[in-house]
Amino acid sequence: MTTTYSLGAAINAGLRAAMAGDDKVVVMGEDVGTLGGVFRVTDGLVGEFGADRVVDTPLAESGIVGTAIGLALRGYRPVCEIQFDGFVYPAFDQIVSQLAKMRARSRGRLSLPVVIRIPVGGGIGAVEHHSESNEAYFAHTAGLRVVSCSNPDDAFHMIQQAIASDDPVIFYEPKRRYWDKGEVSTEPTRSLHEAAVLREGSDCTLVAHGPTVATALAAADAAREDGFSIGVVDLRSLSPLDVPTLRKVAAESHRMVVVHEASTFLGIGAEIAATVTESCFYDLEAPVLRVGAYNLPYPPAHMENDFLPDIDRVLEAVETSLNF
Amino acid sequence: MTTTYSLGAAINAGLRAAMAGDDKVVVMGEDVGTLGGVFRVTDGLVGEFGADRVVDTPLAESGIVGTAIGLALRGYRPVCEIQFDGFVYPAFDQIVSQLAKMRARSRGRLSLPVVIRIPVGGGIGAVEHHSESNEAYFAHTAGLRVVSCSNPDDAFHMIQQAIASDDPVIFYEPKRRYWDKGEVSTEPTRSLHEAAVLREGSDCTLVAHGPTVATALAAADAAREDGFSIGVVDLRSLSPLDVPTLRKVAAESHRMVVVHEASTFLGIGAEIAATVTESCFYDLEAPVLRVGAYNLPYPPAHMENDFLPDIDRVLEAVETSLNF
Amino acid sequence: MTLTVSLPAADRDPEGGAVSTALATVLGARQDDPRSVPPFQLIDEDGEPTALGVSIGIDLNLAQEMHADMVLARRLDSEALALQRQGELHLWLMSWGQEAAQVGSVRAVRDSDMIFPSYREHAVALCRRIAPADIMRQWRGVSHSGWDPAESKVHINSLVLGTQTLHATGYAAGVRMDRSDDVVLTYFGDGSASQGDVNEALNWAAAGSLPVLFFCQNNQWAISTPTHTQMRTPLHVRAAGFGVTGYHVDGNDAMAVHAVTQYAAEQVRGGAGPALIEAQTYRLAGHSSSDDPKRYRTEDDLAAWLKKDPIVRLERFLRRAGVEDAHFEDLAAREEAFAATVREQCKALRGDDLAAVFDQTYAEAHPVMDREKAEFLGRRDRTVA
Amino acid sequence: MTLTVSLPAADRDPEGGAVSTALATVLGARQDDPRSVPPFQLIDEDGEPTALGVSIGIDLNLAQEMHADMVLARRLDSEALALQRQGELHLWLMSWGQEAAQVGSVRAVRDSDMIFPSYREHAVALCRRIAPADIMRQWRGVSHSGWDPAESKVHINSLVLGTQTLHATGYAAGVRMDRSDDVVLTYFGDGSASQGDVNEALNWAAAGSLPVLFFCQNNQWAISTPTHTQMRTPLHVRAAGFGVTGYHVDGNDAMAVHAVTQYAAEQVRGGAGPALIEAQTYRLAGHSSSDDPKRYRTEDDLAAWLKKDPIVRLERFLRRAGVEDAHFEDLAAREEAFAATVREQCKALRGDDLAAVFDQTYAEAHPVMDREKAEFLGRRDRTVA
Ligand SMILES: Cc1ncc(C[n+]2csc(CCOP(=O)(O)OP(=O)(O)O)c2C)c(N)n1
Ligand SMILES: Cc1ncc(C[n+]2csc(CCOP(=O)(O)OP(=O)(O)O)c2C)c(N)n1
Ligand SMILES: [Mg+2]
Ligand SMILES: [Mg+2]
Repeated sequence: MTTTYSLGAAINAGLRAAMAGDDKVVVMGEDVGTLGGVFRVTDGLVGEFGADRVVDTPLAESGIVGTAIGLALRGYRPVCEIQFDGFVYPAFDQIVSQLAKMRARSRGRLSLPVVIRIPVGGGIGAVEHHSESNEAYFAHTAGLRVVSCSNPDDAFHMIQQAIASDDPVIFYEPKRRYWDKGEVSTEPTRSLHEAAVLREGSDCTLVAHGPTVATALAAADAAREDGFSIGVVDLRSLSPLDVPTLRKVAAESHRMVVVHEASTFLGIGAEIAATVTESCFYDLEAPVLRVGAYNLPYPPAHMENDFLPDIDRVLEAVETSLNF
Repeated sequence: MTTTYSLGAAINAGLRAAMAGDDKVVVMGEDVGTLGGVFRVTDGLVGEFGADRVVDTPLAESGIVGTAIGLALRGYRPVCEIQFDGFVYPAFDQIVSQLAKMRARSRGRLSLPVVIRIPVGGGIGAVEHHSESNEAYFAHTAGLRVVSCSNPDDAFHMIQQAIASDDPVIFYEPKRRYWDKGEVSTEPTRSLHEAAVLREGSDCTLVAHGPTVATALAAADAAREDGFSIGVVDLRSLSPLDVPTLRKVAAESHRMVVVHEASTFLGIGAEIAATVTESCFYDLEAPVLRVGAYNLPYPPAHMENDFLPDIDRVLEAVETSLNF
Repeated sequence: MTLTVSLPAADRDPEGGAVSTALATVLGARQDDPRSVPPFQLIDEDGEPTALGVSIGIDLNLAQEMHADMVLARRLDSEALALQRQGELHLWLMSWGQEAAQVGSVRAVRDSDMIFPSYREHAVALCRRIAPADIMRQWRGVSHSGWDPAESKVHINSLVLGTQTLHATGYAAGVRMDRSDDVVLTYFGDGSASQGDVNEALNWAAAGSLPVLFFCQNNQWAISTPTHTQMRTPLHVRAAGFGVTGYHVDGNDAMAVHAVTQYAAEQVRGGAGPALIEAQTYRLAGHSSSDDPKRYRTEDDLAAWLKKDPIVRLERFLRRAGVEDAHFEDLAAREEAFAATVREQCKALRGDDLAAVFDQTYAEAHPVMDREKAEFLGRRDRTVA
Repeated sequence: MTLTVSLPAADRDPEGGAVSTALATVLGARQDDPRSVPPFQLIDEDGEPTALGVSIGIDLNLAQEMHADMVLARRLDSEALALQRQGELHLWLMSWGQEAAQVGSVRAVRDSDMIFPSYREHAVALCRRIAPADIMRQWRGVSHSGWDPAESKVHINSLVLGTQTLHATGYAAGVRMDRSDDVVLTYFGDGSASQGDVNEALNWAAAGSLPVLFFCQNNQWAISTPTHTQMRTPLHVRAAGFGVTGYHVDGNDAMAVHAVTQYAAEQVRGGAGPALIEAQTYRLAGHSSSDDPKRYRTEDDLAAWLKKDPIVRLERFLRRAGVEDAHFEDLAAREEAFAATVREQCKALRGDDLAAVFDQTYAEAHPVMDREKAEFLGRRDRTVA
């Protein structure tokens, strides 16, 4: 049985299900209550679960994550919303030094089942600090799990899996896909950290996550019209990476192009390129190429189409790869 | 003419020279004045330049970087000390959203010549949060420059070059090498962002920076005894990377192993592997391999020797590379 | 023009120097008192001078000038909102209702005093003669910042809430090292006051006795979150706790804001250490052009505050003081002309090409910038060709 | 044993419940007063009860117990410092001089009240029956944390200054949701008070009226930085500015600390909202075993504070109150036995192997952990072989 939801509504439904299923689940953040969040992802939850479990917090990101840690130590399972990607940095210390490390530093005694939801990426014509892709910071941080959903079905299931996890999870939501609709199944088909092979391809595989999955699919379709068989993998999990799947598609298609919105320099594409090359050296006919944003601070909205990787840039990289 | 200095004393001398040469240079941080810093790197400066220019700040890292930005906007050139690597995160927002982006967001009007000095890395038996290698976070951030010195001569010149730069520079100091002595020349031989080829090698090149340069040199020496010609490159600059030099040594030695103390997952080695493979695909006889710390939070001191990459692990990787 | 209520503050220095001694008597008590006080007011909601207003005196010329500033600022808001609806701006954050707080404060410091704003200070920007085009640039999405801070002495907007208060504090440390008597004025909202940075700044400025004047527009909301969710005590009380002298003012009374700011600025300038002014005001519009305030606030709340509208109040005062229709007619004409300029300037705004950003990110040569700029130009030219 | 000064607080509840009404009269005034007050004292530097001490009454049994706790805590310091010099510990942070602040406060809350410490609270840990081995573990470098917080209700040490205050605040939010009457006690230093996190915590706890008791040991120094570089006003004044009731106590007077903490804790427990206690004390040793305090502080400063030594003071009081030599001889014997235990436990401490960390980093299976653990074990076994 499936239902059609927008991606944002699917997360809302996932949150609702998680809260109904476990009364220790608490949603917290700026304007998540009455307003339902600036993207309405928490819409209606305060009415259903009350202001104790859907908490409009003071305007302080370090406070949000820091108090979430305290709540988790008391036995709760907080789900924090960071209003926009660019506002997670005041909480960086609490995330990398406390949230990520608590389990190891307590010798495995203390688990922190905290989820941090971050609407991520550009493409919505937003002002500065509202369009950033900062997944690499968290993926580089041992002790965290980092996931990125790209469609309503995953959004619905992955948020519940993230909440169910006893580890801290950074949960990325592709804000320019919030309004995209899709079918949502009642049962998840994959575990949280499995990549999804969306298209098989024998000439080259595109690897994407979150907002660029749609870009990769469109590029694959365009290339197919020109007679090329291009695979598409949706990473879904950025930390840990599903290396077996990446290895398998690399071995089959011999060429790989990673597409993401973050800067390429030390972006997740760098790790994928390094890892895949290490394990599939003789299978590759070309180096793993990366298509990302230019290595600039996110520019003003009127330039974002030039800045973000688009189908043309993906196809350009595929062509470079095929010509190697 | 050269003089012998420890690495820490060389930075002290470099700071002194920069302050004497430009009265806009201001040193600031926790305990940098009377105490001379916990590593004594700023020893004696307050006596020479006064408490206005060598400022013991309140205990607040966001405040240190935030006020340094204000000082820079007023025409000063602040050099901030972060007491230990693990305490830079409260300043993360000020660094990545303000310091790094100010020039681009002001359309090139405002430059922020701020240096952030960070004693970095492990190996001194320290407690938690005092041994971290977090260069990848900053190297991934557009708008910053990130450098890492490994010996007294570089330390002396690079700190002055960093202060002279009109861009913000994250300046890493390898704390376990503070006491290592070496000759310091009066004039710099390299610009700030050039890598140094310390050994030429035809079988494989080791690429390191900061504290692991000495490890790489020792490993190269050991391999030489076994008849292998192993090159060593000291990166010196992590952002930007000196790609031409990396390309050249990769083309010459056909094999490369990157060694650093940071976690390998999305560590600087990933970027080097990806970039070098992209540009030297046909020159490589083996994938670029990475030797770093395990992907764990920095463990308790009594385990650090097992945790940190040592000569054996470097040689193991060289062997793997040679056997490819 | 006949000025029936002529209450010039006898010893007011047109340069913004000295302040009325009557004022000093009232406000001087704040220095060492950490307790809450009711907001200072000179003109009440009906436009009548309060007893204090009468005793201190109200400068009618200043009132007229500020009224005009406020009218234009509000017109900028309504034009910009309309432009946003037409798709000419991506976003607009209204200062509607907060004009008195902004105009009253910025006019009370010297033009050479540096300002570190948040993102809603359009009226401040206008008073500092920043062109509407430069104010709208950022919200049209063509640039991240509008103006040249070297000219206007207004730093570019901060969108990461509260960060600017630390910049102001550091700048003030520089001011002191320069042995200058500049004051540094920084604006922030009631919501932003919860951020660590703002509190670090209050503490840092106090510990260093730096010349910072913190100005909080308490507009009762941070998007949908009311002030009482953010804090338990009024902000002027919190400031005093840090050793930052806390003033409390009716932020919808332009004259009161001006008087308090002028007094506080002179104290700060004279070396008394930092001060904070909490101005009680109200965001009459939504948070931004994307916001729907009906989701979280009552009609009653809004209605109560509409009665305190700072422009209506000052106009009433001026009319009672005998300012004649002709003056308001002139102003209405200026307003129309200004509105036309706003529309025109907005539509004419063009941004840089992405190519420029590769040159603007670093001050010195950078190989990644060079390589990627070349790549970008190659792509752009292929697309154009 | 003859108790010549028998001043039991008549209505003191051994469960830590009610407090003396005389005390309530004195301390109750703090609730809404943001002004500075001199530190509360019950026993003066010569060991004489103050007038307040006499009127409120001093519980001699408690005084004796706390004295013993303090003596043992100090002995832990001197043993640990010696062990550090012998290379048995990597680092040690002395609580020397701060024993009264720590013992007095922790003994005034219930054992079920959760504590979020900073890193210098060894005396607190001992009072919560944490074994010396577990206290030293971290400083020997064999582990990042010593004890099981579920048992001791003391969270593991925070070395990133101030972060624990937010954890305490969040934990307190959970306490309230659980409809429990627990109080959450968190310790931090005067230097840490400059951190954004501490101020966010004060504000958050106040705004939410959460049951947090903030306890600042103002030991006058943050490494080499004196308190006046960190702040302009005493911390209990700052707290009041946030709406956190601020108490001020002589931190070297164990009985005063106990009385104030007990009073404040009951207020917090009763729903009055958060409180902060600023205890004036002094770090008689260097910052840590690596520090050389001679570089930054004068002999005079130290000498003045040595006269206020909290243990000396309490011993004087006890002797005046008629506690006889035999008691102190017994205690000395206990101390020696304890010292032997400390040395023994320290030397016996062994840490986990790195292999364990691969299992401790994530709660659930993680492929990188699996792969790297196998790599590590392979290397280790090759080395061993
Ligand atoms: C660090 C940070 N967190 C969150 C946001 C998102 N945000 C933008 S405005 C706003 C509310 C600001 O309230 P206030 O400080 O009272 O200013 P006002 O909008 O009322 O002028 C929020 C939460 C932000 N811009 N920066
Ligand atoms: C965030 C952070 N910055 C810097 C440090 C380094 N450091 C360790 S202790 C200390 C001084 C702490 O002073 P205070 O809070 O007064 O505590 P005390 O040592 O006096 O008990 C500093 C600067 C740290 N541990 N954490
Ligand atoms: Mg507001
Ligand atoms: Mg201290």
